[in-house]
Amino acid sequence: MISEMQTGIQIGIYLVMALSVFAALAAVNLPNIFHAALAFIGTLLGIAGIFISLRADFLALAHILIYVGAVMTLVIFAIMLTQRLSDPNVRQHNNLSAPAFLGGLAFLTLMAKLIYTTPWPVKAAGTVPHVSVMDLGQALMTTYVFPFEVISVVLISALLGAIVIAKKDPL
Amino acid sequence: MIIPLEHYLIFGAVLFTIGIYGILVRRNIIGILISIEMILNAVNVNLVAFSRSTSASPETGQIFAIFVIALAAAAAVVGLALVLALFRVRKTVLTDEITLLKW
Amino acid sequence: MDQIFVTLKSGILDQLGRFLPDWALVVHSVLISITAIAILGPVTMMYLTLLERKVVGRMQNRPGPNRVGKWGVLQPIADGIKMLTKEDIVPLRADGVLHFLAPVLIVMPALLVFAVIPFGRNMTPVNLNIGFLYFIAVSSTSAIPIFMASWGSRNKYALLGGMRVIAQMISYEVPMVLAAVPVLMLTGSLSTNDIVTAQSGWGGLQWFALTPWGFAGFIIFFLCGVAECNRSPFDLAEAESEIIAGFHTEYSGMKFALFYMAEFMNSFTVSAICTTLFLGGWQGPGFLPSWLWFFLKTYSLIFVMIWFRGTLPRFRIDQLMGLAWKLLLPMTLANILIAGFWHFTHGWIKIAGSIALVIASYEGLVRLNQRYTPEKRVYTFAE
Amino acid sequence: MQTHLLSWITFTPLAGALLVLLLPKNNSRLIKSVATAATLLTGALTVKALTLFNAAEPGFQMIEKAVWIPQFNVHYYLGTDGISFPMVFLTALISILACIGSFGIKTREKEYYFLYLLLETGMMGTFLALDLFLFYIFWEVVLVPMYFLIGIWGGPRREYAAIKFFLYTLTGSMFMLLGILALYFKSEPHTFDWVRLANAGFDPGFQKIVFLALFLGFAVKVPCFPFHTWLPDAHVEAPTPISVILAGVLLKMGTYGFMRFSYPFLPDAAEWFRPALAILAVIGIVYGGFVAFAQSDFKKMVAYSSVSHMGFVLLGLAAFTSDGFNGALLQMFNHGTITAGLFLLVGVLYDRAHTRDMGAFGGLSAVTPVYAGILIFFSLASLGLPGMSGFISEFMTLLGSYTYSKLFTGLACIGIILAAAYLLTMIRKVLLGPVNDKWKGLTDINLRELITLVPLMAFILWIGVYPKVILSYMASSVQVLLASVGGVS
Amino acid sequence: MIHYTPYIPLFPFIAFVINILFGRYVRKGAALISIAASLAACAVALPAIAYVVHHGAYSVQTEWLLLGKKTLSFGVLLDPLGCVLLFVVTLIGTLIQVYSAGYMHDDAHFSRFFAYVSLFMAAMLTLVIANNYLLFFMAWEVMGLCSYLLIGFWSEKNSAADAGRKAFLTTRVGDIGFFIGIMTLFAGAGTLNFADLGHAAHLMENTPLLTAAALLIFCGTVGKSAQFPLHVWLPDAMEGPTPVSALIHAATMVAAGVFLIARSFPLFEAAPDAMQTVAVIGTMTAFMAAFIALSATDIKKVLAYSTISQLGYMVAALGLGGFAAGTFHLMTHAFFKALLFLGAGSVIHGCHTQDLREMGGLFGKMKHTAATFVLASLAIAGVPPLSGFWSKDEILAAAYTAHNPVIYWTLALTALMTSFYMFRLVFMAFFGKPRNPKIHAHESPAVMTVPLWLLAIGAVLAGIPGSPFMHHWFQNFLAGGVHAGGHAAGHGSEHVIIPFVVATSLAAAFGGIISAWFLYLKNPGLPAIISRVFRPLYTASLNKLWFDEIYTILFIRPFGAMSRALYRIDEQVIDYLVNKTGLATARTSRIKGWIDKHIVDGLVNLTGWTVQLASALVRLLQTGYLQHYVLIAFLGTIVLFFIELRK
Repeated sequence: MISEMQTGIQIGIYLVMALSVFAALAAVNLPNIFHAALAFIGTLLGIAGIFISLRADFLALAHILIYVGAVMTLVIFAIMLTQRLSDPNVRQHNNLSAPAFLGGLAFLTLMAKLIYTTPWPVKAAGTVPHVSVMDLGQALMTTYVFPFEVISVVLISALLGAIVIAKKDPL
Repeated sequence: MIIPLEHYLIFGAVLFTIGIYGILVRRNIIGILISIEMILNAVNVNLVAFSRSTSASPETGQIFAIFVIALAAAAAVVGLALVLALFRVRKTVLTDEITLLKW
Repeated sequence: MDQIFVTLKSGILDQLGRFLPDWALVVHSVLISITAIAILGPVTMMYLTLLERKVVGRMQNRPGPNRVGKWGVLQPIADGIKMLTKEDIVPLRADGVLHFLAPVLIVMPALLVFAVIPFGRNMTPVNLNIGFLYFIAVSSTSAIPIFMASWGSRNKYALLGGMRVIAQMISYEVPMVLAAVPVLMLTGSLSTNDIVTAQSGWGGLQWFALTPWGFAGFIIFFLCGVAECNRSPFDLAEAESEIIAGFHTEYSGMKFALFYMAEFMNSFTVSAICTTLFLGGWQGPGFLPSWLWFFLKTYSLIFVMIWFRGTLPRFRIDQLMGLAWKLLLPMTLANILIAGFWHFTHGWIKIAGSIALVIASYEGLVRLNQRYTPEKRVYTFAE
Repeated sequence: MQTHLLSWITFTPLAGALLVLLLPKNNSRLIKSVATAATLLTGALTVKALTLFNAAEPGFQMIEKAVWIPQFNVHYYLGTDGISFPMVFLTALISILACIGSFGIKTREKEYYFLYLLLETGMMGTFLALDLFLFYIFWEVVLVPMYFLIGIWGGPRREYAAIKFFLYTLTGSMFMLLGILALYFKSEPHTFDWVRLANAGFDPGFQKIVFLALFLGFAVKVPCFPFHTWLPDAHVEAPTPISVILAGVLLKMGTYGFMRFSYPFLPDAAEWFRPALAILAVIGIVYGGFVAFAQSDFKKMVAYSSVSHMGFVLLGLAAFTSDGFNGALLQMFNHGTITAGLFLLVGVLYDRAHTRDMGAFGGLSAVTPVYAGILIFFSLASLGLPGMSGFISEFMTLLGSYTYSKLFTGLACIGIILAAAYLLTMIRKVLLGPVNDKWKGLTDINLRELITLVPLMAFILWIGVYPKVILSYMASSVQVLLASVGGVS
Repeated sequence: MIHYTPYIPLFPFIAFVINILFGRYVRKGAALISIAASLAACAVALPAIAYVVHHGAYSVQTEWLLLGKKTLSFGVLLDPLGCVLLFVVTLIGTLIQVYSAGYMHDDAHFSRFFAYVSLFMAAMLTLVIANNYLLFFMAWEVMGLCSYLLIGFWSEKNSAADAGRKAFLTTRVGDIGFFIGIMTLFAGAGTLNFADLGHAAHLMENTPLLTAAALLIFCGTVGKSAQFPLHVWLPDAMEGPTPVSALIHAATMVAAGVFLIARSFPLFEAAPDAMQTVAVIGTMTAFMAAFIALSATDIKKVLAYSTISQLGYMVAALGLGGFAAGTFHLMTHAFFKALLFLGAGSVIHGCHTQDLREMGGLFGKMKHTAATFVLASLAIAGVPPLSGFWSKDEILAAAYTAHNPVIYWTLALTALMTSFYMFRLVFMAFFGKPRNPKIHAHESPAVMTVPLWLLAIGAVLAGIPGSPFMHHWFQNFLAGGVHAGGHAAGHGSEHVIIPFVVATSLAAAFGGIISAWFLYLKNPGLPAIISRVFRPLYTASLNKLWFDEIYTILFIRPFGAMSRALYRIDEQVIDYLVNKTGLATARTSRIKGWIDKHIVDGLVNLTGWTVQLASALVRLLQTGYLQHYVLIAFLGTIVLFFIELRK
């Protein structure tokens, strides 16, 4: 029973990965920026699925909450504000596609080589304990409390900065 | 670990490369921004995967991912604000049309 | 009686277990829950429309639908048939894919949320240990389909409506989450089950809404919920008189029905979560089954929503935003502190102090928000 | 007692200057108040120092010494004695009054007050520094703000005047720097320290050369007869408060330099150069008086009168007697107060009439009686009317020089008559005679201007009636100076 | 009471402060304040004088200034000589102020006038009681200031403003001499106290320094007392209000010069050459001024020259060794000259003109004025037993006993001229027929006439203390004072009547009166004929011996020319050099500029071009497109990776 389940889940994961990559490709290649953003949402959801597969439930949901619920909403908002509806589709890509593609391919090859040649100190399945929300909270409030605070300050200042920048009449 | 670590890493690498590609080829700044987010997500995948498989303290990777998400949100906010401000001035969001500093 | 649905499900699974492999049984268990929810959702939606029309009708001194079936009970079915048979109009310049996908996708989050709602004792479809977060995360995605709808329609009213929805949803999400934070703090869990269990004292009446901070949180959460599902008086996004129904201007027939369904299901889920968080969920004196308690509370809240609609005029957009950012948000922040105060004090100080603090912070915020209004002129001689 | 009071006095204006830089450009009220507060604070600190000052102590007091540039044996070395303290006090006083007098300046106030306060720091430092290197730095710090203050806020020929002032002074200070460096390299071990140099005992030939070099530096500032032509231009073109500072404080830096450095370091050369000094002094007195008489420009007349009056200081310095030195020092102080007052008065008139041509006025005593009274007061003080401070110092310098040379004293007395002549002529032209209808509408002096003048009048009268007060502060230090050059007491 | 002596000047000074600062508020009260202050000063001074009369001189001092090891003290010395002045100043000052309250009544600057007068009183009183030269000099100068201010009181008139300046400057010239004299004395004797003068004279005995000091101090007198050659300012000073002329330029301030000689008498006695000079100058002045007065037509100018002449008399007396005679004449002269001026003021007040040729027959219209004026004229002419007779007689006696016939006869002739021009004035103004019908003269108010009568009493009686009737009490009193001052001289026994002198004196007095009567009342046409006959003399007299013109040519014009020339030197020589130096520097810098531009800059530019060339190539990479840069960076990263992996 376990093996069938596992196989099913493995297939599901690869499927999700494939879909994510597909959506990502769509996100960079679709001529309509709005569609691209939606495709990217697909990628994000896929990544959330990957997270779940890595038993990082909390992270997955936080990911969705922040990326899909907030960041992408903002992005789409910005698209709406900056894109002229009646415009015919302007060219969305520059003429760097070929070098970029070749460079990317080279990079990917390189990465694949690295990934497969590096001996990863992988621990045996099941020996890595499950990370509960409680654990995360504990770690955030103890070991990582200082970065946590710094991140908070960064966020606040980023928000204020964004308001100042985007305001119509300067403060 | 239901599937091997390397597959996750490859997945991350692919996303990363696609992100880089997006940055390189997109004319629209918002598109570039999306691509950047994609890169950050690729990194997140790697972080979580490592935390799940190799790390001695498994929560570290997740917490780093959380930080990355928070910073990505901040970056997106500021970036989009800049885009809006820019659009208001230049009426365009295409990188090669923003030539204010070029002679 | 209390466990009637649970027993039913395990019975079905027992029957199936005779000839199915183990892994298929798991799948079937899930499938049964999904089926139940999938039935529950549309039915809830259908009868909520009827309920709304009836209640509003009564409030407006008219009987409401009463032609199809006794008291109009068949009216939703008739409406459904009408919807299904209506012509599906797609504007010429519309973005076809988006226009098509939007109504489909919008139902998804609404339905997904049902997964973590504890309908009764042992009746939570999926007992996630981060259930509340799940609720928030999933419901936040419902903004995307609305965007798609408004963008895909190629209609400026639709676009405006979409923008309004997004602004409203993002704004109200913040106080909504923060209003729930005291509950999460005091229960120490994100699981909806745990939250319900935490309110089991006093014979099932120790609801969080009965504490000062819980009361404040309840009110705020409920208001935000109403706003989240774009219901009156927060229904600017689909205000017919202003922007011709907003993002679903260009929709008709079944697609329109799907939007409607999502909206009503959202009303239901918000009320349900509200019940879970503050009104003790399915907890209640034992003379009624737990799921009945749950539905009773949920429908009472839905009734209040309908009541709002029948009573209150629409907000102006700046008032709407102002309410969220200037009153609700600070109030929830204060509320978090008050909950802390409640938790760490004892005796009468705990009760009296918390009540005083709630009232004081509310008063203070209201004062701060008051605009300067010049004194009314008195025309001594002109009269 | 290590209070760092002198450092506070020196650098409080600088702090004020920096604060002014931080203020918004348009808030002129704020800028003015901050600048005035800085000068007032400096004044308060100076008064505090006055209470701590021990008049009986002949040497330096309130010394602050710290190593600054050890490679060159340079010290941060501040201290005051009976010679420098009256100058510090004068600087503080004039700075406050001129700052209040500056309120009339309407353009680029922020820069103005910044430079103004910087200038005050320079002046304070010049009078307080006991390390030659430090002294030179402060000396030059005075120069630069002055250049800008004249060059930017001055009258129609301001560029010319500013550049002239700058070149003159810079040429002088170049020679001075050479002298300082000569002293430094001649001393063993190499030092800029006042005490060491004063006890070094250089050989007479060397002394003469160095004295000449320092003389050129100081004489330009005094200004001594052939080097004086920058003064009328600078004074006339500078805005009123800056003329006040120029005449009130800056000129004193030259004679102070003689008293502080040339004489104690180079006593033999001082003795040798004595006749030359006296001759230049007398030429300055008479020449300045005559030229002042020839002026029709009010301000220029006052400027030349400065040449004449500073001649008395030099004459007193050439006397090598206790009376002469005391008188010279007192004359420095008195000239500071009196001429400052006269320049302020010229400014008052110029602000209203926009001309300084004395011939254009007439009968103002009927139109602006209070102004007339005050102008007459200051003129009388300037021409040495007994009962006012100018008389005391002139009397003392002449008494001192009398024992040195009756001829020079007699000639210098011509200067007194000349002073009476040109000042009375000025009064005659400006205040007396029939009222010129053109000036019928002139308003009398206002309260702010009165505030700037009344303290000066108080000092003039006080010292004139009871000079012992200020002389008691100077006497012991002057005695030391006198002993160092071997003069008769 | 005597211990309050130092505070005597304080009263007028307070009045001055009040009047000058609050004049706007006290208005006409200013007169009251000043007069009250003078009365207070009187009240303190008279007992003090009484004390000195009975107990001898009084002195007190306090340290003022430290000059090296020597100290200067300020203090009070009230000896008989000072008493005389104190008496005169307080009394006459008070009376004149009362008179001024009437005379100045309508003036716009009423309070300022009284402020100045009070300041003058304060200075004069300080001078009188000063115990050393420095304090004396200070008060002296302040007096000069007051004189200046009061002469220029009506400064709207150009002539008044000029006269004030002239007065101040002219006296200043004398003062500088005085100032140097003080220094000489201080350098020679180390003291400035009057009390130590005998000692000082002894120290410097037979040195040229002593004579120099004495002569330099005399310079002060020459300036202040309007002696030849610095007398020119006094006639012009008549531009001031008449009470001022009376107080300052007749009775008190100008007399201070004489007082100075009297104060310095021990010094002069030790320097016979100086004495001789003083006598000659005094005599010359007396004669010259009288000569000019003969032809003056302005009533105040006549009186002014008369004053100069009388001051010359006093100075001559002192120069001849007649210490008491000079001082005596000073006192009597103060009374009758003040009276004359006040009378003249009353006349001017009454008929609004100063020109004698327009007056005439005023006796009937201004009885009080005329009566007192005639009394005063008799006094000055030397008619016994009025005060002038006694003092003038003393002076002639002094000249006689000095065995100096030239001086004696000159002075006698002067006396004749004095009585002549005085009665010329009296007859022209008060007798005969009115010459100008437009003038409607009227008597002055009581506030003016009462002081006239009081002064007239003084003019009549002031000579008595020095007359044989009182056994020359005055002279003895003074001599005692000199003794008390530490000076050894015995003048007390010399006061005997010399009949020859009395006869000369009487002849001069009556001769003058009669000839004036004859010429101006009996035969009014005769003066014109005489003036035509003695044309050169008349012209000389009329033009005041051309002093002003000579001074203009000799001093004022060269002075102006000199100052202009020096200014030109300043502008055209020194500044020329400076500017040329600047220009030369600029020229040389142009050469350097060429070098800079073509050689140094050439190298620099070469470098620049090289860089430009290189950058032109590199610039091709700088497309300005963001993504080009990113691509390059990305490819670079890949390359680096490759390199790293190859290792």
